[in-house]
Amino acid sequence: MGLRSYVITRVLLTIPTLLLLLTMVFLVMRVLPGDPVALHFEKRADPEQMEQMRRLLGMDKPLWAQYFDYISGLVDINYFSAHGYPNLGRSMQSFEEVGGQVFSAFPATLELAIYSMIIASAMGILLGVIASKSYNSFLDHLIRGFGTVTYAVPVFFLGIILQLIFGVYLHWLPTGLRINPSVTPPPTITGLYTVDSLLQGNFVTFFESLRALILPSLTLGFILSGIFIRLTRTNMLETLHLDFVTAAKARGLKESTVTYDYALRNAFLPILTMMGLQFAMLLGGAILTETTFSWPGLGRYIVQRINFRDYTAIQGAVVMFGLFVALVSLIVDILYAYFDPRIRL
Amino acid sequence: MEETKIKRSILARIVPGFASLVKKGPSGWMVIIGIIIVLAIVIMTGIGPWIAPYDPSASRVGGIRMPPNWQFPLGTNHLGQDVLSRILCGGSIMLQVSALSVLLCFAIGVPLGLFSSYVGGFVDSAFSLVIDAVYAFPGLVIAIAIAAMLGPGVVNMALSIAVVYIPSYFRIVRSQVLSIKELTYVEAARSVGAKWYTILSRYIFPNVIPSIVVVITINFADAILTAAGLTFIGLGVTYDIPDWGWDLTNGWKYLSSRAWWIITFPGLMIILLALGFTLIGEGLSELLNPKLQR
Amino acid sequence: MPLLEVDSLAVDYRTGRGIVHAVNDVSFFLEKGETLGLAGESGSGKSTLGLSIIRLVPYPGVIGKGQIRIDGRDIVALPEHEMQTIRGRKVAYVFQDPMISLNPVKKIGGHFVELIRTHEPNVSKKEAFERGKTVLQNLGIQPERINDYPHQFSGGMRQRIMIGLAIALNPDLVIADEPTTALDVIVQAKILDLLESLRKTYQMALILISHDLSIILERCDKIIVMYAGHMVEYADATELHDRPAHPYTQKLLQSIPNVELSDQKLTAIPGSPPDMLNPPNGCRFWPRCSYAMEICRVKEPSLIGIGPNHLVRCFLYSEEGVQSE
Amino acid sequence: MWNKVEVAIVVLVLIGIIVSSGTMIYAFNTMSNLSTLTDDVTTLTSNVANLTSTVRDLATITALMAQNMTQFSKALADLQARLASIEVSLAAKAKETIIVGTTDSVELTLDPAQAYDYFGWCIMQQISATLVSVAPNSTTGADFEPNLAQSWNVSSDLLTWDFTLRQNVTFPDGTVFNATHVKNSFDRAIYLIPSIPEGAPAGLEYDKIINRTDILDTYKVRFVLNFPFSAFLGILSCRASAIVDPTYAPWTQVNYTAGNARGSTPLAFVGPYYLSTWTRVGSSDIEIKLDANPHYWNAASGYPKTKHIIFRFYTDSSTLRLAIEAGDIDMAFRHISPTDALDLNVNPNVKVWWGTGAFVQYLCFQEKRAPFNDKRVRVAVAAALNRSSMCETVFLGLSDPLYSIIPPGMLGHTEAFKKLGDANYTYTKSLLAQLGYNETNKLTFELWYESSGHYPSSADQALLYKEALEASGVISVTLKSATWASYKLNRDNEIMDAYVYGWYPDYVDPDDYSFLYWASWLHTNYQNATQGALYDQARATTNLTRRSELYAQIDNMAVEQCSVVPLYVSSAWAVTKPTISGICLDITQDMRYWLIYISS
Repeated sequence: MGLRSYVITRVLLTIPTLLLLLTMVFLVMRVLPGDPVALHFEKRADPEQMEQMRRLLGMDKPLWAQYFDYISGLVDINYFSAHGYPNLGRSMQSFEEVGGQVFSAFPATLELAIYSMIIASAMGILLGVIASKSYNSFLDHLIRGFGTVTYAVPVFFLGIILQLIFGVYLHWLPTGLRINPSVTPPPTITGLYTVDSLLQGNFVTFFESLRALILPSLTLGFILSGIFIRLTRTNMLETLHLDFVTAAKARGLKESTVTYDYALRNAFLPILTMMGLQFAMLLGGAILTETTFSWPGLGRYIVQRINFRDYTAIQGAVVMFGLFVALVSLIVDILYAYFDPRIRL
Repeated sequence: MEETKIKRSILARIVPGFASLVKKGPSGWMVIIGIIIVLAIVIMTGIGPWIAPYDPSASRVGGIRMPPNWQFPLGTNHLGQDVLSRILCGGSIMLQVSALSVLLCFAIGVPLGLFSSYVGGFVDSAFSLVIDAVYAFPGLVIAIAIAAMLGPGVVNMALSIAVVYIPSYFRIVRSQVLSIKELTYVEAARSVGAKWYTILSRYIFPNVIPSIVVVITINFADAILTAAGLTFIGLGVTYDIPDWGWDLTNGWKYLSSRAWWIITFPGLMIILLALGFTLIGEGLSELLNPKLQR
Repeated sequence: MPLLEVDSLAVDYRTGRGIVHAVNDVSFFLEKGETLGLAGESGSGKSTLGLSIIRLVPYPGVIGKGQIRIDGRDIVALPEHEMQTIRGRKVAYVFQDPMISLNPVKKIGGHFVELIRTHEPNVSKKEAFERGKTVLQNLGIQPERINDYPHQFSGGMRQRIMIGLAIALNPDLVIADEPTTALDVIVQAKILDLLESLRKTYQMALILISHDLSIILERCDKIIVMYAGHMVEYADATELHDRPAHPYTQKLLQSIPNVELSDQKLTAIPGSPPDMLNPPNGCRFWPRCSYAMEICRVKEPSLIGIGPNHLVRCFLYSEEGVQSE
Repeated sequence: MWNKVEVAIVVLVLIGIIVSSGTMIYAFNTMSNLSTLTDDVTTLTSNVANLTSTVRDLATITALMAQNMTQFSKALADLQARLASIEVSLAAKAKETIIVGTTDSVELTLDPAQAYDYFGWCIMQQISATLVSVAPNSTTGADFEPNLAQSWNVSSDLLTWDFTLRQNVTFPDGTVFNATHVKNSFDRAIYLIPSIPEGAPAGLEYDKIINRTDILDTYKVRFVLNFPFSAFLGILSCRASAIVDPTYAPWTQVNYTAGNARGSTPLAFVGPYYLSTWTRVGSSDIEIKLDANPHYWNAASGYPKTKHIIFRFYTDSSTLRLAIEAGDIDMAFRHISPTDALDLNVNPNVKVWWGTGAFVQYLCFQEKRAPFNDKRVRVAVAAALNRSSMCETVFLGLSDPLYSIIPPGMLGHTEAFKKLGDANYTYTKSLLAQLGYNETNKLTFELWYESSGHYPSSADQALLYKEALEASGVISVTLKSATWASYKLNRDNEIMDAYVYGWYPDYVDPDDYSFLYWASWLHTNYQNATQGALYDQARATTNLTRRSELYAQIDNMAVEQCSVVPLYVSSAWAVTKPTISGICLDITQDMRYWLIYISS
């Protein structure tokens, strides 16, 4: 079976998973204490108005009907093409389109996630390879120790410490926001400041947004790098001791060829899968990092909505996270198939 | 005979005396250090209230935001509370939450995994589909969402964390069982008409324990970090109980006024505790996975 | 000058629990086009010996002492990059398990191109590719399959490919480490015949490592029998077959089923090979030896000649042994 | 100097963790197997070899560098030149722009018919205009100055209010402002009340107060009220009374299905500024930019003084403080924490402006059930409070103990609650003793606080209250918390024994405070007809002495009843660069950005 058919089946397989995910989110959000609608009417709890609002939020219907609305709203293509975002219902606090808010907040999170993922994987894989090559030497143990510690550090604590050092004491880097306040942010094209500023050709904005990115993405990257180090190291050690590596050496191939083209390329596949899984964890960490660095992303949105008990908004944001993770894992699996010929059987 | 042999091997793997751990080399040492750290912190928290120099939640025992000095070795916080005393007593919440969540996960995840994978067939695939969906999801996001719904409190935090970690138990148990249940001695037991619960409890479960132990320790570490995270975004327990998570969160506000001691020490305690469990987990997983024992 | 000279070689594994002398005081030489057989139970150090010739003893093994001369040049102290030019070009190695000896994410062609161009940089990709094809043809594999991935071949096929890779640059020496153990019996013979023919056509020397003495007897000129890291007997094939001197060798021969003698009784060797971490004092074989004498327990026998290039490490043939009788 | 020490410590701590754990594991390895040492040596030697080779490469590279150096220097030179020119132009720009950092965010909308949050009103004040407004630096908040109305007079019965409007004021699109706009604005607000129950006009009960609005003439308008209302000018001066242009602020309900509940229409106003940019991400502000309105009626006298105001939004006060400290922003207003304010006060690079506060917090008791259905229990608890220590510890003295729901400086402010005293434990004990509470049988109840930062350091406050109450020895308090929305829900469900609440004035008048004692939406289940009557009397007279007497009486009753116990009144402060002038922090709590300018 060729790559194409594999991709197709994989995509088809994603659908039930997604459906499950959405259902779970829905249920979690619906089995809550307290009548959300009552919240809205602070001073004049007029039952007739509350009824009207229930109707408008579609909360007067039975649960199954609400569920149906929720799913059908999500897959409503016309709505999507009309608004540019899926129908995630309305905020209970402001009655704004949750879809719009979530989509406007998402790029910030995405940018953060991408950069930290780059840092984490680059650091992790590099250190992992070094550790495995100098197996059981001091360097190896040092790197492993580092990996273990990163796993035990609360992401926001690291963030705060970095703020303290580089922001408060050294004044090298900004301690918050996506861009220096004295600079006007670039026009929204992709929503990723670094990309937009480049598209706009404005290097001042580019560097400013990059500067602002350093600390948050480093924070997240560090925390994740540990897992990559461990994974790369173990896999490298396993592959490095596989026969085909020895065989390659026996054929007189160069050290570098053996390490990277043979060992790493084979060790890379599990690492790739891990990347996919880690993206989920990364997004979780992003919530805390965003709070630490005043980063106006989806995580901050959730936290803020929580204070308003804005269930629909939280639900929307969570769904957004879910969809994104599903997408990433899909891509990862396809890449996997692309890199590993055996899968395509 | 088979069975007894297994039993022995498990005993040899799970509760090895420190001596045998030492023999196991670096990974053994990691486990030992981990255990020591964790025990130390547990004991410290246990006797904290008696050895604390000041009432941890009494305000103005010293000046406000006093840097470390002889009277207050770790300084005082924004309410003039003694940081050292709060460190000594502040571990209880973390420990309670993580322990409770681990308990929940174990109580739900393991039986579910055993059952589903033993029964197999449609039930199994259905369960695994659901579990995988949860597993693939950003854990902290779920935890936060649920915690937000349930409101503050130790039990609620534990619950929200548990939901996130049940899948990892389920998965590990399942994978183990699937490999074990085809083994000859299980077949044999089945053939001589052993009841399914006998097989599960006497033949399969013992073999799953080692990997579960690893998951437990990792789960402990994660639970601690998650609890800290939840507290950080304001979903923690109420304020009058000393808690590292809270101190860390509060200290953050006074970062800008260079009061580094308010956050640093509770932060380090959390790291230490999590590190303890991580060390145990990593050590054990290496001991149980001889592929890395070169 | 002989192609390969191994001179009182010792290889140690420095493990966490102590030092293992996997190969101990082994010396032999090999002329161009000769075939040498290394026989012995698993763990007798024959693979280690093989690997040490291309200096790929796995971690934590190190060449303790002794020399390995290829064309008179000692390779033990050779810098790594020079070693790389020897491996594959001068000395090729065929591994035991073909299933895991090829890079699973690389096409067969890739393997050939890579190999050829590493050693002959001025060869173009295309040229190398073509050469790969011809090699495959000689091995009886249809050349167009050069674009397939390893996992698409059967075990026997893969072993052929491994051999192909080994002889692609027609080296002077091929070391085949249990080349057929992982394969089923019919294929075994085929592979060995292939090896034989190739060896003849390309005038290569061959070191055949196997636990199966019968294979070695029928395919090798010289034979080294190893036990617990020691070389216990060294002789020509016929000599060894007709006059096995060392008790261990005798036991090995008795354990080979022989089609002619219908009423032959097969005897297994009692006991099991020693724990290499703390081997017995004296002769390493005495615990399992039926002729064991007092001296065997205390003193380590040395190699003694008992005929034209026939060496044996046993007190039965030395004065001391006789005296102690 | 001593900062460096701290840096050192923090860095060391961090490095410490990593290195120590690394070495730890390493040490144990060497113990368990010594052979690794030999490995290290070998790797080391090989590394040295590599090093030498790299050094050689470096040498060659440096040689090449030297060759290119000349080109580099030239390029650098003109680059610097360009940068310099940019800086010059920027500097020129800077003088007419002020960047303000804040932790606030517009909650929802800038429509006067709906907006009811501090920052929404703050922005509206910059872009809109009302008939009258409170004079800057007013101490009582009761002295009004003409804005869109030039003059006014009120009938003796306080029921009809006539206003003569300012002429040739134009809306941004050129429409000329006249009486119809005024009538339209108020009629619209009242019309929209039922559909926007959370809106300000609803909260301020415009529909109950205003009977009708009449146009007497193009530039004359009359309000007829339902009952005599002395504080009506206060109402008119608040943002909910901003005059809007019907073409941009239609009567169509801000309806829940049409999508955009914000309904903000920046062009509808005639204030000193335009709203030129308003970006929101999620539902919080990212950037707000105000440009001077050239058609502003007071533009002749040089207002607004600064062309552009740009707002930047921070999530937490410490980040904001760091920003102003680093000079990223010109001004930080709202939610610089007391700690930071005091720190910055001694920092020569910034200037802290201190002002009077009108934000009050108070303790509510749930009187539906025991224990607080008994007046004596409430009084006992009130007497045990220790306001001053709380203010000292939590607000570092930047807020003042409050002994009347009406903040000091305002008409009718008293010290009534001083009667009960602070930490007056003897009194508390004796009172509770009557009810059978003592050291063994303590009075126990739940004290609730808001935990999502809606009120300043509410957790710390709660902790201090608990401490003070329990110091009496006869009270035991359990702290409970909820995030803002849940807190409100709990309040409406009346499940909280005692809870801390806060109040921001809509308009600066005792009339907007005194009713808190029995406000129905606080759900304390406390009613008192007499107090209500006194309150209405106070509304019905303009005689200030009479009014203050009445409010004093209300206070005195409140002390006996303790339905709601005032806790503290905050003070306000803003932090700016030293070059900024014209900050006015008076009792109205309004920041009037059109008065602010950069002095060279």
